[in-house]
Amino acid sequence: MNLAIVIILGLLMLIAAVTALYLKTLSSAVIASGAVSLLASILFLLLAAPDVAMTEAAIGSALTTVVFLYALSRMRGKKKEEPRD
Amino acid sequence: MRLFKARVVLLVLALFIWFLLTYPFDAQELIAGGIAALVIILIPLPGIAVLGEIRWTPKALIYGIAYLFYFLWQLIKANIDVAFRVLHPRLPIEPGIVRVKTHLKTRLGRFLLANSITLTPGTITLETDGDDFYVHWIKVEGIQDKERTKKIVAGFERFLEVICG
Amino acid sequence: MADLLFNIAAVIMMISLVLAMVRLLLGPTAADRAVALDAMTIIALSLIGWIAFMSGRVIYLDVALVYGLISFVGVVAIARYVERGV
Amino acid sequence: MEILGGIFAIAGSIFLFLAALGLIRMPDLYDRMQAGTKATTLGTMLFLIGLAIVEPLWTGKAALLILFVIFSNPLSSHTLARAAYHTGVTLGERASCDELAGACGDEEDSA
Repeated sequence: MNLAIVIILGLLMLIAAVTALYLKTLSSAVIASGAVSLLASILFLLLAAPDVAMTEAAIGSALTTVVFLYALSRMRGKKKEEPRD
Repeated sequence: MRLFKARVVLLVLALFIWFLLTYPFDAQELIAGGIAALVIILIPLPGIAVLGEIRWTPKALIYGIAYLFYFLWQLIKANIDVAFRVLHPRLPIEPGIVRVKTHLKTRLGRFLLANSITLTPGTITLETDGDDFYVHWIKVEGIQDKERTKKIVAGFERFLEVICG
Repeated sequence: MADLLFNIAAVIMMISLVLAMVRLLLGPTAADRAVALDAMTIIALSLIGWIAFMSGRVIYLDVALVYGLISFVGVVAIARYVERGV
Repeated sequence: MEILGGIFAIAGSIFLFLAALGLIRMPDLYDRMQAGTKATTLGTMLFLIGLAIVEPLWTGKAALLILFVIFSNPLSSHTLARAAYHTGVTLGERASCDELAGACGDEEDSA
């Protein structure tokens, strides 16, 4: 039972990671990587490591997403300004 | 006065959350939580005045409890509705965005109303603009503006007017 | 008896996690993917509750609490980015 | 008592399943959001109530989780819907009226 769930979660995580690599739009890729960290967090919990799972949830799901999106918005701002020059 | 009221409400809220967080609690945990809550309400927090919009009268309390039960009933109805629409082979939906008017004036009342609309059968609050709420409705019924307003917001407004009018 | 019922519930939740994942893969726009991620988060909250029940440790529910708070911030950040940039 | 909790848990997981099915089946973004918000909220509530019935000492944390979900789930879906609308995600083919577009100055096409 537990083993089957671990295997399914691992497969889903792989699929999400590969999706994050191949998606064209960058914001979608960030969302897919958020899904990777969600599944990783559940996996850590199934492996009986609640502290690691909590850290993964906090850093992987919120901090990484916000930092990536902040960087993306900065890039987008630059691109908009360039044609004017 | 309003700020004082807001602080008292925040204190009750903080103590309630602490009580839930340490549910099988003992005396020293409760004392520590009480001290922490007292320190927290002394800090000048931005936007705290919203909480002061709750009324304190006994009537408001009774209406608050009634609102809770009405909300739960609407939530269950909404879910049966969603289940019916999802499982129906031909997806009986006809979505549209409609405008409804509210006459709640306070920010807290509008926040609660928007949240309640989102969790009731077939509607999601999309955008607010002054007194108007723009609501995505999964099956638009009722042509007249008044009819729609009655169907979507009137049930909650009846309670919310008393609680934080 | 309760164990069996909870295990059945966990299997159904795993199926729904897979379905939400399919929407995350297909979704034509970024907003669709964000909706799927939101739904996956809520399903994961329940799954964490099941793990806590099976291992019998209440500390696991704290992970669900942290996750519920944090992922809300993440989804709001995504929405703000989609609208006009953080 | 344990069986009652299990039944609550299964009912909750069925609602979660319906939400995921709605995510797949619904034709456009806003309808997906309808299924994804409502059904997941009640599903999580029912599952956690079942958990609290089976393990009475966990009631406090389960109640706190339910509160979080009730307050944060509609908010995040509201933010997402507004963002999607302003970036130009349109309603599906079945849509009948769009008064927000009318108010924005395009044209009044409500029935």
